[in-house]
Amino acid sequence: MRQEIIFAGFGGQGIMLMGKVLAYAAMLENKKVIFLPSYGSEMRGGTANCTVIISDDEIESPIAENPNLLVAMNRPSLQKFEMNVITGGCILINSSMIDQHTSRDDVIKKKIPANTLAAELGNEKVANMIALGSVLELTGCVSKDSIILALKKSLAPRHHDILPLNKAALEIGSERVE
Amino acid sequence: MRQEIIFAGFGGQGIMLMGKVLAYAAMLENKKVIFLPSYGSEMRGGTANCTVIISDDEIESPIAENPNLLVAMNRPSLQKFEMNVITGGCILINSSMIDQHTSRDDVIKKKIPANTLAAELGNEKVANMIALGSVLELTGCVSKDSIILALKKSLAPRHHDILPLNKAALEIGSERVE
Amino acid sequence: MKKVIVKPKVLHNIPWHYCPGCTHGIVHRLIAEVIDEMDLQKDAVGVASVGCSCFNYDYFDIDMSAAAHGRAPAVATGIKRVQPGRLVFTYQGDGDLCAIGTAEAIHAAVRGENITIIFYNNGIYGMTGGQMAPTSLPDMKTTTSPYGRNVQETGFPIKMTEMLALQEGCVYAERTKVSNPASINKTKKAIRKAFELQLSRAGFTIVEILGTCPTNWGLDPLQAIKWMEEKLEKQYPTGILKNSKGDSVICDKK
Amino acid sequence: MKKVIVKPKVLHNIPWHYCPGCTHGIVHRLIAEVIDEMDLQKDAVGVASVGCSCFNYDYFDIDMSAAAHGRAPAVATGIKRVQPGRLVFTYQGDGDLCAIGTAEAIHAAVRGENITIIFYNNGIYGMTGGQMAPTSLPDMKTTTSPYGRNVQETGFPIKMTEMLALQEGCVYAERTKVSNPASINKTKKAIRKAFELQLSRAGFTIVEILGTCPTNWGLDPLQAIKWMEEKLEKQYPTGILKNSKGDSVICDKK
Amino acid sequence: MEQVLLKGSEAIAEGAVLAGCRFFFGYPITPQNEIPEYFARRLPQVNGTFLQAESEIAAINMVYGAGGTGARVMTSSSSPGMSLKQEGISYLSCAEVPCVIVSIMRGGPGLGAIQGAQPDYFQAVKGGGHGDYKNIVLAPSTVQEAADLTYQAFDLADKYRNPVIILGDGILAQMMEPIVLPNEKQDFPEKNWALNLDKNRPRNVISSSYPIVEELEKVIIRLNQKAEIMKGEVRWDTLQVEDADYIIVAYGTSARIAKAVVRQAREIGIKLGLLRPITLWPFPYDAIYSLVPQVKAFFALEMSTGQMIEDVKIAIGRERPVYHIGRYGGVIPRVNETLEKITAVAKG
Amino acid sequence: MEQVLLKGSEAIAEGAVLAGCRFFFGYPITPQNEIPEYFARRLPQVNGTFLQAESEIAAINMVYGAGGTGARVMTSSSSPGMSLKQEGISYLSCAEVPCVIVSIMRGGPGLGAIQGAQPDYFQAVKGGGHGDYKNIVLAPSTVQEAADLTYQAFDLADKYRNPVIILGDGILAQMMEPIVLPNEKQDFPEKNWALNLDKNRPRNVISSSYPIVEELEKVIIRLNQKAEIMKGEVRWDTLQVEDADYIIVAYGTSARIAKAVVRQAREIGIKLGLLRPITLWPFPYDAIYSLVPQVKAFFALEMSTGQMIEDVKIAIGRERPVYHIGRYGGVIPRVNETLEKITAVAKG
Amino acid sequence: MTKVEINEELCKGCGLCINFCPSKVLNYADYTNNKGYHPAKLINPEKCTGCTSCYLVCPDCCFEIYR
Amino acid sequence: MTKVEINEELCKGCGLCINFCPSKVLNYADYTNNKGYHPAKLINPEKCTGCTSCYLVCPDCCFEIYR
Ligand SMILES: Cc1ncc(C[n+]2csc(CCOP(=O)(O)OP(=O)(O)O)c2C)c(N)n1
Ligand SMILES: Cc1ncc(C[n+]2csc(CCOP(=O)(O)OP(=O)(O)O)c2C)c(N)n1
Ligand code: SF4
Ligand code: SF4
Ligand code: SF4
Ligand code: SF4
Ligand code: SF4
Ligand code: SF4
Ligand SMILES: [Mg+2]
Ligand SMILES: [Mg+2]
Repeated sequence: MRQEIIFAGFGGQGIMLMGKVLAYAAMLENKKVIFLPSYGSEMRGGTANCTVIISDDEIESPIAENPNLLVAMNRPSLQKFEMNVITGGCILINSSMIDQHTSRDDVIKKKIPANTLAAELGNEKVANMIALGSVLELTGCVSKDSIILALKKSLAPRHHDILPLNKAALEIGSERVE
Repeated sequence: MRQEIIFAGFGGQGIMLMGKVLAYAAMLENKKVIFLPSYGSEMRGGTANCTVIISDDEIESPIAENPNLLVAMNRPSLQKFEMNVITGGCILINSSMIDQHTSRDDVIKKKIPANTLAAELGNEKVANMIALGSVLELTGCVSKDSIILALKKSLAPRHHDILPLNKAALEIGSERVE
Repeated sequence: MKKVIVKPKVLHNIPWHYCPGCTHGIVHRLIAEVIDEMDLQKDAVGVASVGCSCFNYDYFDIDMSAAAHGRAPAVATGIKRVQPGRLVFTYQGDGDLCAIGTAEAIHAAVRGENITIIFYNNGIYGMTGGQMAPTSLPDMKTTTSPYGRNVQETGFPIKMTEMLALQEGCVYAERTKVSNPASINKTKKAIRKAFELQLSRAGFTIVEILGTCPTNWGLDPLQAIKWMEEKLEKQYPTGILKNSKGDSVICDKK
Repeated sequence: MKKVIVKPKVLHNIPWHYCPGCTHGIVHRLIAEVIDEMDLQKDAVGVASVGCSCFNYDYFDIDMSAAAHGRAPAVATGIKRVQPGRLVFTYQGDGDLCAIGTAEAIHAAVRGENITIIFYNNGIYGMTGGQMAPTSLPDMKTTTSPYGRNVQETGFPIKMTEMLALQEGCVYAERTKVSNPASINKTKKAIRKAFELQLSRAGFTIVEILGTCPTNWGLDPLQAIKWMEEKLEKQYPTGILKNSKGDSVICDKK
Repeated sequence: MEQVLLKGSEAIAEGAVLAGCRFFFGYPITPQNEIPEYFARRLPQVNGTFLQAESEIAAINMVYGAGGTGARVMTSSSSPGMSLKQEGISYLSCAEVPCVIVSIMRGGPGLGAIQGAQPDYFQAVKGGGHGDYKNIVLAPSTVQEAADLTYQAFDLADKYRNPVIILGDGILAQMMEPIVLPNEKQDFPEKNWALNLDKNRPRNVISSSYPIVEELEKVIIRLNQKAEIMKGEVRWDTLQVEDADYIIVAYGTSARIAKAVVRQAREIGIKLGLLRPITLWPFPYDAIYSLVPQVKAFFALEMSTGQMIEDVKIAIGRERPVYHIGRYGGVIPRVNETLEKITAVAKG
Repeated sequence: MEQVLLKGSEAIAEGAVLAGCRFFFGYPITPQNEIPEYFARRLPQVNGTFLQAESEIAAINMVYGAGGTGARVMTSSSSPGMSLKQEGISYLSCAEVPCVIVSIMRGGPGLGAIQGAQPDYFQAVKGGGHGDYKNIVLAPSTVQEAADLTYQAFDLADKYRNPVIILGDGILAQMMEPIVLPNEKQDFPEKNWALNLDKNRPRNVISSSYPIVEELEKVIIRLNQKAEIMKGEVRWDTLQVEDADYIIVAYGTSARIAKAVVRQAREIGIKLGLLRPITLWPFPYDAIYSLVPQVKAFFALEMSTGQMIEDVKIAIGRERPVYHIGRYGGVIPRVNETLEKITAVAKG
Repeated sequence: MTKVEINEELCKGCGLCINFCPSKVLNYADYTNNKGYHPAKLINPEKCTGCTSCYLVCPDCCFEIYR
Repeated sequence: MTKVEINEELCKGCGLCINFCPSKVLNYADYTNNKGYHPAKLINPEKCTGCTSCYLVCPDCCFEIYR
């Protein structure tokens, strides 16, 4: 099994965190994993993206050459990356921020109104965890528990009070993706 | 014909000038010639030396590997360079500044009391030209006229009044070398 | 209706890559306005430096040269020596000018090089992600001073413009800020003054402009403006530091 | 009979390579005397720079590090950060310190680095054969200003020690000369003061010492001493420029 | 053996800390800022010193000062910054000051682009500085190796009293992988050549100045002899070379892509193997040459227009063709485009 | 055709002035101080500008500024100073700013010694700076050639919009020989890419910054294609190669010594020839390779521990042995010791 | 009479103009532009005095003012 | 009573000590040392006051003074 996922959006949406937490969870499950962020002047003006590759076998090239999932958290990200997804792959759209969908018809199209649902949960910041919940649902690449454990291990104990919220977000994300 | 000459002394004795004027004169006689000064921190503390190679044929290596004449203008110079002269070569000593002679017995030993004679001429500064006169006498590598012409060409016209003195120095040098 | 105020002519009509609320853009516009007003579009050469503003050669519609990090004053010197009649200015951040470029700036001032440095001081390395600059404030947290700038270990903020003003070759040094309409107008006047002195071949001129970096300060644009006025300006009081072709000379204020 | 004055213990007993009458030797001896008197032979590390004094690592019988041209303050910083208890000083010429080494010196001062710079100012590049330095006097003829230093083209002499003194991290800056027994004694006191402040971890200290370069000034040793007092000192007035752990602070003398 | 998820930069920094490195001097530059930033957080915790210098030049000269005292010390930078350090590196090599220098390559020349690339091979391996000198150059290709090789680099540096360079690229520095960290080093060599305040020895001098040419020549000969001994540290890795008709030579990130290419080539029946130099200096000339008899052609896969390929050519002579494959300026070679180029040669 | 007696440094400077160079930015360093000193005297006489910069780094960046306006401009330095210029040289190459850079090698590494040596071949030829770039490198071996090649260097620089490096050593710079100077150049190319105040064209930009990697890659490919064209400028000289059993490859001062060795070798019956690269980049690979059939062994005579020899190896492959002969750190190889080493090989 | 135009696509929603408009003419739009920012918008155009403060403080040169 | 000793081999004949000796104790020797310099020499040792000026100004550390 091999998953190549692109997370893309703008700075402040917690794009890097989505990727890192997923990678951490994959490590906890003893999978091979690579996380590669975009960086530098690309980040001025607010775009941010990263890729995660999860595999049972050695990951050779660190570049996601055949991403099977794009998580587009805002409009420019969709435009930038939609053509990269392999035929038969999937594009997950944050429908709170993006009103159209991809023009590609050789991919599976999925939607999650991440910001709306996050607002409903009382904290727009967890939109990323909602989208991540959808990712888990769509790919099954790691378990929700691993994600929670990853969050727990990467957060200082004084921040552990936000874990329940994140757990809820993950669950909503996996339930409400369509 | 090929001459490899080392001029050595301390700064202020006009060592570089001896070499340069000789090289210039050789050029005026359409000979092949190379002038190579020592330079840099060697010159702190006052030592100075240079080599001139004059030849009818192309001069390949710019290094005087087989100097046939050493002009030692002070004691440390003699000590530094006496072993470099080829067998059968010549060592010319400024006997005003050096009270011993070389210990080598496979070279021709010559003396000129350059400073004393220069003082007699009324200007200690021309000691170098006196020694150069001896060099011409010993090697015949260029003519005195060429040296005078070289001096003339390399001095600004307003300094041409010193030419007669230099000419006299050259002559004394060639006459009095022993 | 008459166009009263529009984008200056010497600015290309493309969006800028700066973060929301970053005041680099204001300073760019001011420079452009002055060049427009002095009708110098064909006579000006800008020297871009390395920092967030490093792509500004794309923004100004004038001859531009993009210098290596810190070396803009040397590049400007090379240009000015060939074309002494042109307006030559550098645009440099505090990292560029006060760290790696210290020597080049100081020696341009020492030589009285007829160039103008526009010095954008936001007390941090913006471009590279918020590292400490020599201009960072005491106790300021940055990515390379995560426990706050420790003055015992890293010293006090550098007095850069003061050092430049100290040199005889520097004829004009003013520190301004771009935190509100009034200070923005004042900054424009300072830039114009520096350019005029340069064209009269008076010597080296510098305008230090306090600006923001909301992104790396971790503040929103308005908070950043406030922080600039409350904290940055306290360390770096605005005013004329030198005006040897004019009158007042305020040097070390301490 | 008692030995009253002999060559200091921390000087190796070998002849120096300096030209006749060059005052580098005097300054070396003074440093050595202070180290002797403060009993710091095993605690001192000297950092040699590049200039005529570049071989002085052979002369001092203490740990020495030979730095690249201009970088002695950075090298000293590296040493001091590992061994904060040691006396770390650099010995730098005006070319080394005020030209290529400008940034390293200024930032050592900005950081308040606990090191001492002994700055030998002879207004010229001695080692390389008499080129113009940033410290060369207006109209001074050197091999690279053969028609005299043109202030229009090359600017006025740099105010280096003044710039260093301007930084908060600099606690002590004095300019002295070595032109006669009295000024030589005064210089020694300044060196001692700087070393003491360093050991008390007060911050950055510098002693600028006006010295001669008879060879490249084209003067005999005595004329050189005179020229130093008449010309060099006029441009670079001796005195305390900063003593923030003491009292008087004279900064920009203009 | 707990796994941790680290960026290449962080792995380098933590590897250094575990190897006893307590002093870091650097200047920010993308894509390696996470190295100084890591040290800025970490070193104060272990009583070490992180100091951001005013420039790369100041940083490398601080390394010279600190390394001269015998301390384990490191600096890091990226392409333009590495160019500025060249004078200092030449001094460090000549004065035999052990230290570790991390060069994270990005797209060049000039200001270039900040994405990962490999165009500074010549600079690191041949010596961008002046004079004859050799530094060991280690080229990690995974985050694990980034930690391990940095950890070992300090021992190598001390063993030979020589700078050691870690040559990586932006991809290596930025990517995260799970790794196992080495143990904290406890024993360190004595350094009686250092300015280390040992009151019982005569004073020491750290210098690279030899005004008398005959003395300098002796030093150079000695350094050259040391280089001959350092050649014993040569290291490389191979993948399916045993039966290979074709060999890719690649290091660092390129070697990872090459691995995928090897796998895919095998799938389509091309017997491709990989030789991955781990030390770029010393370069595994002999290992490469030993493959000549069995191999039809070599490929040098580099994220540069052709630098390491010169060493491959020196290794194999003109006996076999060597083809350069590369992408430049921060563009990463794709597995399939690389495979296509190899297929074109293999299928004639 | 009047002869003048000039130092190599002076010949370089006067060659530049006659080629229309009116701007010089430099910083003193032995053994090339006579270059800036000559310009300091000479340029004011021809309305040019000599400026002593505060450092080598400032100097190379002033060259970048002045060269960007289209002016003919030069800088010069020696080993440690050249190391400091590497970042700037990388920028100049990438931004395609024509200029002439003189590197007078001395004994290194480190502060080393100031006598002539050749250990900066790699730096000049392979690129001590970061990124993929190529500069033409000319290696004069006589004072006459120092003037001529510098004179031509300005045309080459303009022709290709590329820096050109003159690589000499302390011996070349310091020695005087009689030479004939070229004529003062009158016609100069138009430069419509420059910041040259032509009010009828759109504005120009001089930059080496390409944040989008695909754009940078295109630039690198274009620079690489330009490099392929520049390879047409390859130049070399030969002496008695026609019937040679052995060949010395040597450049600059070493080549002069090699000439004497060839003559003396012939006297004792060894058929030795000399191939002297005049351009070190492009290197005369083909010319050297073409000698392989007739030649038993090659010698690389260098005043370094072996740098150019790598290019000789690339040229000839493993088909013939290549022996390194050298002296280091400012010691000049002697004719007879060189001959002895060659004789030892030739006589088996 | 004054007319103020805002180039919404250049706007990054920083809010500086909104803050510095002395007449409270400006506020955020409730929609986002192509970049995803809520651009500034004239909510009380009639109150505008043409003081140019908005133009002066806007870092992205979004304003044009006509009189 | 003071004794001044001069290390003639270190002396470079710069004349500074001669100039700064307030009691005119010193002058050049008429011979040269091994380097070729005329070293400083005590010509009036009895006039010496032991003021140490010579020691202070000598750049080459040629002096030792005993009392
Ligand atoms: C030689 C070199 N060193 C380091 C860098 C990395 N670098 C790019 S921008 C920058 C600092 C920018 O800070 P500043 O000048 O304050 O500008 P700002 O981004 O804050 O406007 C640095 C260190 C570089 N490009 N080149
Ligand atoms: C990088 C570098 N640039 C230039 C030089 C050449 N250099 C050696 S000493 C020196 C100047 C010395 O002048 P100063 O510091 O004033 O010392 P002084 O000799 O006058 O005592 C220079 C430029 C060098 N060694 N290294
Ligand atoms: S990082 Fe800071 S300085 Fe750079 S554009 Fe963003 S806000 Fe402005
Ligand atoms: S050149 Fe000048 S500074 Fe150097 S030793 Fe001689 S007199 Fe002293
Ligand atoms: S011109 Fe003045 S009043 Fe009108 S919108 Fe702008 S800031 Fe407000
Ligand atoms: S100041 Fe400019 S960028 Fe900021 S909100 Fe107003 S119009 Fe938009
Ligand atoms: S001690 Fe004083 S009096 Fe005696 S010789 Fe020296 S200077 Fe003269
Ligand atoms: S001061 Fe010293 S070197 Fe000079 S003459 Fe006197 S003893 Fe000799
Ligand atoms: Mg900044
Ligand atoms: Mg000096």
